[in-house]
Amino acid sequence: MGPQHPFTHGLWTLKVKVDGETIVDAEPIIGYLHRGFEKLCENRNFPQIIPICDRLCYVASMSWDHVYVSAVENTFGIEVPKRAEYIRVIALEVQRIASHLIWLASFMTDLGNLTAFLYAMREREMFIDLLQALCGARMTYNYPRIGGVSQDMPRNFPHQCTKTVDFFEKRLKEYEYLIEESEVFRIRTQGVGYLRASDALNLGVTGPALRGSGVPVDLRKTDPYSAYPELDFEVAVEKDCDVYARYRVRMNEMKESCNIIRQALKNIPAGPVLGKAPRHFPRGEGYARTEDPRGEAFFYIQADGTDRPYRVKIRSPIFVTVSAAPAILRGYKVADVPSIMGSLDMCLGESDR
Amino acid sequence: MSSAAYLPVLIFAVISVLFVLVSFFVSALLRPTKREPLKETTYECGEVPIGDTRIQFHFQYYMFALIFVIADVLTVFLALWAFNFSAGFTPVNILMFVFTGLLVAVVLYALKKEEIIWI
Amino acid sequence: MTCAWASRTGDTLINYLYYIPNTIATAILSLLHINLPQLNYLLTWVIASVMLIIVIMVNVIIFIYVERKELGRFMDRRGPFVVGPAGFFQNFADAFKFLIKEMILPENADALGFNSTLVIIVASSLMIMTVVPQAPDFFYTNPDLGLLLAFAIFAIEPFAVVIAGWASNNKYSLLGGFRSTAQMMSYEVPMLITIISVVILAGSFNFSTIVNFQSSHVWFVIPLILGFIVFLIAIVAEIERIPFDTPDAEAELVHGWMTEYAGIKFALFQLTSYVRTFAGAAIMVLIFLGGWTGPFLPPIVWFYIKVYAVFTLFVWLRASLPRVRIDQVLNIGWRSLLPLSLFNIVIAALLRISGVFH
Amino acid sequence: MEEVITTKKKKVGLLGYAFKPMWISLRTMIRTSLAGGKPNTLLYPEEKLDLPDDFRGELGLVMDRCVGCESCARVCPNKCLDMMEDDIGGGLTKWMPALDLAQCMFCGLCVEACPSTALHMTNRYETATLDRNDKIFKPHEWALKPEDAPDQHPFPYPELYEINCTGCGACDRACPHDVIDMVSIPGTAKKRPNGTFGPEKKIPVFDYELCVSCALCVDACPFDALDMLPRSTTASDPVVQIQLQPQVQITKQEVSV
Amino acid sequence: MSVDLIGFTIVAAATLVLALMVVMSREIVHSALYFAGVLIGIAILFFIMNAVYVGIIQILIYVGAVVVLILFGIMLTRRNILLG
Amino acid sequence: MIPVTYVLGFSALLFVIGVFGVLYRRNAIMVLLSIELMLNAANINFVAFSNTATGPNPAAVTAAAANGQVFALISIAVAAAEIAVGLAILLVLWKSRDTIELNEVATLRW
Repeated sequence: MGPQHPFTHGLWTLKVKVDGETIVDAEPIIGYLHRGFEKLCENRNFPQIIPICDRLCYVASMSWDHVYVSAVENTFGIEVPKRAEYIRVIALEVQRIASHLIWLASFMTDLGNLTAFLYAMREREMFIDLLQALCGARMTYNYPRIGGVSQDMPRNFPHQCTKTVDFFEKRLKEYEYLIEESEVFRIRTQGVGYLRASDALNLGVTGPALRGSGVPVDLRKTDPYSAYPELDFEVAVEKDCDVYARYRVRMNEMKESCNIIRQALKNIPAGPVLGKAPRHFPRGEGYARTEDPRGEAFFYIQADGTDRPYRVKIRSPIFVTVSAAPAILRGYKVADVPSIMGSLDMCLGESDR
Repeated sequence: MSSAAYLPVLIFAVISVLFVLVSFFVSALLRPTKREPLKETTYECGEVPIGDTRIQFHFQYYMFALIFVIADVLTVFLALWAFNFSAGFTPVNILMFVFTGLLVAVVLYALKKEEIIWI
Repeated sequence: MTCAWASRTGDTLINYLYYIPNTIATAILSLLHINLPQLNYLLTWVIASVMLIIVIMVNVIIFIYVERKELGRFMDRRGPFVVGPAGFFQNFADAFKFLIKEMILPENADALGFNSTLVIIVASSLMIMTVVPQAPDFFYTNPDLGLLLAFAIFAIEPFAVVIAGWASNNKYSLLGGFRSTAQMMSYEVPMLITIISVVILAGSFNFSTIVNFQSSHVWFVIPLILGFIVFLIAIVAEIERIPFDTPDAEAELVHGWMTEYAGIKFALFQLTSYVRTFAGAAIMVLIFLGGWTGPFLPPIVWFYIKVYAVFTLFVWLRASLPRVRIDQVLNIGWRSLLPLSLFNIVIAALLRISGVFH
Repeated sequence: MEEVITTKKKKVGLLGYAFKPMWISLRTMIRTSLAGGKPNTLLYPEEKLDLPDDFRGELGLVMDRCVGCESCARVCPNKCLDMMEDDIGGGLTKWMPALDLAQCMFCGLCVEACPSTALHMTNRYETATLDRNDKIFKPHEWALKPEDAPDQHPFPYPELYEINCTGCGACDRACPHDVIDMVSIPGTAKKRPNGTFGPEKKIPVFDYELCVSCALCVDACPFDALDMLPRSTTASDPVVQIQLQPQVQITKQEVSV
Repeated sequence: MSVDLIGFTIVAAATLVLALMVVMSREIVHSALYFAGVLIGIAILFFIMNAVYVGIIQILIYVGAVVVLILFGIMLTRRNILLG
Repeated sequence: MIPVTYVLGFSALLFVIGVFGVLYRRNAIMVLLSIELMLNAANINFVAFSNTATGPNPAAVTAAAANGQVFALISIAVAAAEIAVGLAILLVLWKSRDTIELNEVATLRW
């Protein structure tokens, strides 16, 4: 199943060795989208890297901006205003919902239900509108800045946001009716794509795939960053280890995200949104890790005293998750490939870099 | 049973084959033809086709055909029975009921036993 | 037991699909001063065939349009709306685009298998409609064994699909062909057994007789609700629509056995699938939903109303359900539908024996 | 073949087989077509999205406001802005940025960097052309009328964090327009053990009438003692003597926009 | 010669030619394809000889099932099913 | 009405072709196909004779026709079963010997 296959969201190849219709072995081949991101960063100064981080993952740009910015802040010890942290959390959660929605859309298309695809895209549009109101762009946000965010939220944003979230929770119930209440969906997902918790940990799988295997690891809880320690939320964990569990994890996460957004909007303090960023960066190295919609994103920066990073290293969650694909796929049918790989939420921009 | 009513079907078959050929011909008049070796490669998702296409299929598929043949022959006799159905508990009907019941039992047993080999 | 829907079913009406061609043929032959009954017969049926093909094509185009629009509404969007009034001519534009697309014969493909199967599939699918009457005054031919013949023609396609998949020299095509055939075969058996239950009640394989029987008694959907459900699932699987479109599941096998077909060939295959849909819906209407019977309106209008209602049901299913996996498809076919259809036969026979239907 | 582990399946209820999904899609259909509703589609060429004011679309340049400071060209990650001489009408020429929109990634950094709000992102987003060269603009080709651009906010001017300043004079050397003079502060000279006085501490003093807000001094400062802050140009006294206001501690609250 | 006979002759001749091609064809899948043609031809002959039910069953069982069975057999017992 | 001799001639020719195929082709599946041809030739004979049954009593004619056709039906069913079993044997042969060329499996015991 090559780069131009209808089910590959992005460019990648899955070489599948089959016996009849049963998969004997699978080998994901990535790298079609390699843009030399880490090298690209070495030729740009620190603020200029932010818009490139948007391009790491085109469905979760905000979280990649955020992980980069917080890596820089950790490296140089820059303080971020409280209000900026809250706005970042709101933006991240809105982004998480949007990303999960696009996952839902593509996943349901893989399973053959175009209706759910269009419904999910319709709702994603609302969240994209939110982000657009926040930062002026629909996909490549370039919103966080080193030491804060680029601009305060618009005056009617909290109202708009609350309205959207309330509406979305209603729609989420509709999704559950449409998708998981049908027997067809159940038999396609339950008991398929079994990933043991031990396997998942050994392979380094993170994010919803890991939580779907019953391991309650969520960096928002276990290694809190930004304004998350001050917010009250739960980590969605399912114990079934199959595709259905991963689906449930994402649905519950969307609900939790709605909660977080509401709380953050309620608790948001007044104040500035952009702290003082230094124009000159000292020598140093640092990292940040955050909970991307897809797993654990990690950004390492080594600065050598100039205005550009000396070395940048990215750990993309999908890169690791894709490597786990053969272990999950083995023994299942060819027809299970879309549902299993779809449940991993591929995003090739970040894994190929 | 007279075959007179079936002859138009044959005529229609000829006409429909002609219809396909005519649409081919019209398309041949309209479409461009530029032959390129790259264009004619087998579609394998944009990759160069790999492997020597030595796919030997699993035995499972054969089972479907096998069961299908049996079931198809069954329907022939069922159809005959249905065509000349007479009401009442005639021996034919009882026989057919027994036959159907046995068949259900056999099919269910076979399906249960052969669970492993389904694709 | 007489039914409320009984009206306007009679065999005394003129069959327009024979009468008009016959008039034309007679006129042509009299103009040419030829007095040859065989030639008249041949010409009549040739013209009738062309007429039937046109009827089918018009229906298929409306089907595609209706499907696009309805699917759009189900999905909270608009269907085509640019070309023509409310996008009606979009299909024509698509057809014309397919017509001027280049055709490709892939390397190492088997030309004979590649092309002849196309002809077989398209022609056999078109042929189904010849034995399916649309109204007492509008049918091509109405033989005694019409129902059985329709299913016999339905059964021609599977072997051609395997050969088409094999001839394309493509792994996806081959897998798709195998799947398609396995699926069609699996669902043909419950379907045949279900129609046998209908025949037990109606006592004939003739569509007209079945419809008349229903109009004088009751629609078979009521006594044979089980059979109706079985038949609905089986026909959806047989015509390979979602949720049973595993043979051309684009997420797994790119377009199943049609992967390598391009241009007009692909268009013909798409058209074929809609022709089969039309035939399936028509057969379903005729044997379960009382055919063309209905009050006030002419029979053919009733027939088409019912056909489009059934088609809407198909579209609705497509809009609501995801795709079933191939082994699950086959499991449903063999494990659930086959026993259910056999049970249905027992119900039908008991109904007939107990004298409710006579 | 590896053994496939399957978990126990949870069945949905009797209604679940197909009816609930079908009910949802039917409801959508009724909502969109029958009950006076409309589908969610945006009929694109006729209707358009209503965009927020700060939508980041195509770039536009207000030529009157441009001061030729090259801030945008320096901050652009993709180097799509390039400075060139272009005439602004009346036989006059001016040093202004040219734009290669084909390389632009709409990040908006240049707009933020522009001290004179000459750069502005419009709401135009239909940027497709058939020829790549159509999207390479000379300054006057991507010019924007001033009334299309939002109001001009006060120019930012360099301000001094006095604590950080060491008086090294790097800003003075970097300034292209002679804005900065290094001024000694009387009385700050340290007394050496031999009785003589060392050099007095110097701090930069800005002549804001000459300043074009190019921020080169800020970039040049090795100790982060300078920052660009918005400031009214209509101040009565154009030359601000920093030493007269020794308590200028710019807090973060004032930074916020 | 009646029309029946003309029809019979044409169909019979075509069937015989197809049958010969079944036997002579180098490509075994082509043989199966021609075999389907032979079966349809024989079904038409049944129709001509007023044996309608047998003709329909011929199509239903032979073309619908047996040919598919043979094709599956061919596909399953070949080293290289795609390249001849 | 088609003269029965014509039909018989046709079926004889078909049968000959089948025999020729059995003798000529060494592929086991081709042999099976040829046997199917021969069975069909026999079927045609049944139907042809049933078609020619004439007599004063129409019921008798129908019965005679039905006789022939029922024979044909049984023959079709048997043929279907036969080819299913035959192919199953071939598949087992393929699994154990990796060939279905009849020349190569000439030994009776292995």
